[in-house]
Amino acid sequence: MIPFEPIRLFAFGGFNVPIVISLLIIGGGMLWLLIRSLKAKEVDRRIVFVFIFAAVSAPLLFEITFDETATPIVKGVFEKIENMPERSRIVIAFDFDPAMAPEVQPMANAVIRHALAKNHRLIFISLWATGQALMDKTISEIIPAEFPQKQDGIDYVSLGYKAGNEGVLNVIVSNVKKMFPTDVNGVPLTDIAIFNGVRSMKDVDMVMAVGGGKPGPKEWVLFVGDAPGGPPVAVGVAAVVAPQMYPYYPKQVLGILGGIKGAAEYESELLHNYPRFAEQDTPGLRMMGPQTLAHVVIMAFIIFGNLAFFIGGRHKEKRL
Amino acid sequence: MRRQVPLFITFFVGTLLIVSVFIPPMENLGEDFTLFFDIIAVFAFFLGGGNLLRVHLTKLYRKSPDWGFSVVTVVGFFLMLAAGLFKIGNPGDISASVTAEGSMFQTMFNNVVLPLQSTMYALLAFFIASASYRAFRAKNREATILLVAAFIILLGRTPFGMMLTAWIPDSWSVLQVPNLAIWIMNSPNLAGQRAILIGIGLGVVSMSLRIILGIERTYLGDDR
Amino acid sequence: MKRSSLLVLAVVVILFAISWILKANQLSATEENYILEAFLITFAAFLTLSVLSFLYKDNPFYKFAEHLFVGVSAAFWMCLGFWSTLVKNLIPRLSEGLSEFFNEPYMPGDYNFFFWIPVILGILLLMRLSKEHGWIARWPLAFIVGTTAGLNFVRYLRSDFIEQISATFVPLLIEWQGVGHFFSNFNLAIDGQFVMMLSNWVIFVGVMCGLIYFFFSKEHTGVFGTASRVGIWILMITFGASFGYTVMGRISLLVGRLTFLFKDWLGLIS
Amino acid sequence: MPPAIVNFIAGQVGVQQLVVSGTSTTAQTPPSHPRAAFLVLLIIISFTISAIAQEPADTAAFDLPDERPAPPTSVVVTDFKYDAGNRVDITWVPSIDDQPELTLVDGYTVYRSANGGDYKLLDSLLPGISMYEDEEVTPDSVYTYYVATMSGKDTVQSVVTQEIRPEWELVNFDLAWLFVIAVIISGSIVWFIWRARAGADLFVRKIAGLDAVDEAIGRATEMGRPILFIPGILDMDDVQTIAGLTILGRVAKQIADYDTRIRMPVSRSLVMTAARETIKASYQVAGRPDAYSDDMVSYVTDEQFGYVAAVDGIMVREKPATIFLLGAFFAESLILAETGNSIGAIQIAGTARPAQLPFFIAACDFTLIGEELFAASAYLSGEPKQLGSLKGQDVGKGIAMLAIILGMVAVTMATAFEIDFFQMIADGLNQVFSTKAE
Repeated sequence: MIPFEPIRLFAFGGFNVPIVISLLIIGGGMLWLLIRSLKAKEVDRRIVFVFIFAAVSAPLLFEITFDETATPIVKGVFEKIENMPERSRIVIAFDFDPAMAPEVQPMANAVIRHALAKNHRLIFISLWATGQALMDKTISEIIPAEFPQKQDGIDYVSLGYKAGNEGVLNVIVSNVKKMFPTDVNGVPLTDIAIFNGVRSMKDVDMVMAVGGGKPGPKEWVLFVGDAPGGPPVAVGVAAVVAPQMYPYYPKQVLGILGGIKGAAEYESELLHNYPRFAEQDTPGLRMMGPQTLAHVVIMAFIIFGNLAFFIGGRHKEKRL
Repeated sequence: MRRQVPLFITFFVGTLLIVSVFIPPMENLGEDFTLFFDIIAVFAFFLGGGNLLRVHLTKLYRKSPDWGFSVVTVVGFFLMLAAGLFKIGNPGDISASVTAEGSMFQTMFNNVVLPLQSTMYALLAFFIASASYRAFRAKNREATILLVAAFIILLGRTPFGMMLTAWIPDSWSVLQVPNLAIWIMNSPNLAGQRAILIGIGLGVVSMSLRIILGIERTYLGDDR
Repeated sequence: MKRSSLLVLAVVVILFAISWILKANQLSATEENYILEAFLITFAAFLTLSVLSFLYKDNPFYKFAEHLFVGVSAAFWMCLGFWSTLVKNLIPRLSEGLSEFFNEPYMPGDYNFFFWIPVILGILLLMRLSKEHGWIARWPLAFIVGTTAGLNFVRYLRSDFIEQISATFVPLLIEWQGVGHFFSNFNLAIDGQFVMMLSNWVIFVGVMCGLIYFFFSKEHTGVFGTASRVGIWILMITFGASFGYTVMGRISLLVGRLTFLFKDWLGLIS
Repeated sequence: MPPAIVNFIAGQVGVQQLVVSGTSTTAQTPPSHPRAAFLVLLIIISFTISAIAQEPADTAAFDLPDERPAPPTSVVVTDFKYDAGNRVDITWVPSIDDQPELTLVDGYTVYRSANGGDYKLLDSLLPGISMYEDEEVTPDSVYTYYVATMSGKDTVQSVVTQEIRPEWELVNFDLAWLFVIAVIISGSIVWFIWRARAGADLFVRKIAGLDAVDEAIGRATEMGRPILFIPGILDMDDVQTIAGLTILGRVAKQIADYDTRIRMPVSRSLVMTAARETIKASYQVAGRPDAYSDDMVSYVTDEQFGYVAAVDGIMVREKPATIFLLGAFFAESLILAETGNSIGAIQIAGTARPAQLPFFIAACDFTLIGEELFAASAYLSGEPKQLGSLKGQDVGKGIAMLAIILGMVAVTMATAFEIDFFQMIADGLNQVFSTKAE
């Protein structure tokens, strides 16, 4: 386990001057505002703006990232993959398009890395025509470079895209071959080692559905996970869709990776447990940098506002 | 004529559209009327565009303060209008989409409208911060509830939410901040949204009735 | 114009001109129209910064961006309305010759003559320009208001009233195996029986009290007043929660803009 | 005999004939004697019968490359009820070979013939599907259909359905409960309007935001600054815009009375026209038609953020003392409200978009929440008949609460104690308050 670090300073692999300076400026500014608030002085809105600007641009420029602690809803997914016996079969569904990719692609990447590091086997599938290209790209970018010993057909296989939306799920939940007689390269499923003993989706050990539209994670839960004998399903969704998925947790889904925050939590959990990924790009954590700092700034301002308000003798603010 | 005809038109059209929902042969009426609306709205562009030009040309003519900026509006307007109506630089012919990639219309959209649009939109990041600073103060019970709910959700979206409450045992897990945030979104938030929606449903029904029955007619000039 | 503002203007123009040159130089390796491309990116960056400058205060750069935005976007929507509504939907229904001219498939139909109604109403609307007959523009307005009232009456009744009511038919007892079982298994886990039941209680009571808050014709006093109070609290939780939940999305927008500035324009980050 | 079996037998016979010709010496020479011919026929028949008798249990046969799946059976076409005669439903029992364990069936194709013409392919469907909705029909034609099982490039057709002529119905009885609910709610609204007109005394509670309207207009008058009115960013086809304009009607009358300036930039041309009519009429009612000018209302642009940019500009340059934000708002709600707040204006906002209410609550002085926006013009008018409609709305809320209590009790009893009677009530209520028929 990497010991806990609140802020990882790894832009230049070590002590990083610009990060320290920018954080000192922001922190010092906050301190100054705290003292002002304790004197019951109000802050001009432009000062709020400056802090927001700094809080968003500093992490962007200097790659400041914050260590995330996985919340139970994300940890559920991580621990399932971690604790399954080796060589378990995991289905990864790519149900998204390039527009949604910035938010959900990091989740797919993190889960793929984790599963392969754990020596599980992966089955890729897409219900979106636009998903297949993203899937091919992901496979060709991650596997040969990071897991050169993994072989197509033995350790992973891509089934490609199939039209028919949730109808496809309805079929593969009882028979995969009927919908996908071959994999994406035209090899019959009967010749693919992963599918030995896999007749339907009920025979895989887990489904990780990544997406945000329809058909997508919700359909995987309803048509595959909820089918009698269906596999456990975990989902990764865009932030706007996450509230619609919450009602399924924890009864029907193992866990939910919601938006970039969910991706960041998973990445950080991965980094904690697998030092080998320390050099990997972690877009989730990277994109959470500005978010976290901005949220902290906003929360700090809410506290300042209340301090000023109470110390200032609860003066009437409203006109009229 | 001036008062009765409009009231009759409103009554007739409104009733017709409500009844049509229950009459299968008229089920497409709503769609057609929506299209009618769009067509009338295009005619209205003459009034709107004319007004926009009149305002800025008047400023120009009178040399009012900032008249120079009115030149920008007028020039931008005519450039874009010409690009769109004549499909200037469109890779296809007249049948190609007006927003075809590579056309002057789309290039201007991508490089003028789009950056302006997304930057205006991005101003929200600043305003949401200044609004939280000013508005979330525990002035009274209602404001305190608003503040606490917002704060829990905000905290739940940072690593600190989990860090602060990770010690809470699993049998009390609803009290861990991220779980609490989820619970708030799922339960009280949902209840509030529903109550608002049911009220809105009734409000719209009642207002539509008042309009159809001619009781509410301010929009037509309630010139009694 | 004052001398100082002229100076500012000159400095800004020079800075952006330099940026244009540098950008063009950078793009010349990969882009064919690199001078134009560089200009477009530089100009987009200029507009972005002009809008952001409004946060400090109103200034000529913001005014420029605003006026350009208004002019260009007004024409944008007018052209779109012309091509997608008139040319795509109206002309193919009314005139074969014109649809041929615009290369749109002619759509003959028995009821197409109804599509003269919006045309006539549209022309009546333009009568607004006449001083004497301007009152006739109220006819199309009456038509539009009637349409809106009629369409929304049923739409809102269904989706906002009926649907929300049936969604609130929630059981207040979940996995119920008696009082003894309930207390002996009591916990506060998020997937525990108690929390799940609590959720439904909150939804039920919350919707009830929320509705009571909206009652117009009864004084909010006594028990009714208490319920309406609870209703306001529920609404306040709703507003607070939605507010907090939205922050992340708004910050993302700014991240997007700053990424454009730092990456696409200045090339500071990769 | 269904075509399936015919095909099947034909296939088997082919196989048998091959075997016979390979093994029987008699078959090699043409039979010269009728008895010999009879013998050959007998052999063939007996082989065939034995083959058929063995067949059903022999699943290995399914792996043969030329194996053909069974077609769908019981193909039935029915008219869709309560439509304009533009939909029929075709249902079938999937091929017996369409089993989850088997891969023989690739799906189904649906074919249609209109008025006895050629059969045309309508659609290809996934395996396991047993229904197709044909919405491309008219009551003027007669149709027949068949469905085929697909297996590779091979298709096996079902029998052809009976002829059907789609029928249309005058009234959609599926929506009977919607109709009843609409009538009850409209009825109570109209009833209270009528009661109020007859002089019944109706109480209406205070709405804080609306009580402040007077003061807000007065303040602008005192300060000698204009009043800004924003009716949202949607067009006249949104009912919130109309609600905004009805409030404008009341507000403009007071503005005319106070002789204050009103400034109303709008983002839709139609809203501009309607707003001008509204303000003009209000000025007439106030007895000051001469003070009205078309310049009070101006069109900016349909573009959401272009409009916001311009309104923000107007706010900081003209510094209105009072701002009304009443209508349909989206993301711009907070941009407008924060800018308005920064110039120190009194802001009265209202919208029926729940997602934007939090921002108005945070940044404005008064906010009309959802239903209050629609009630506002009735409230401001102070006319009894308008106020009566608010009482009618309360009846609607009463109905909603009653239904929710009943539904809650029925569902609780039915799920926790499994009492059939309550299950029945729950099902009934779900039917009454269903939105299924779209």
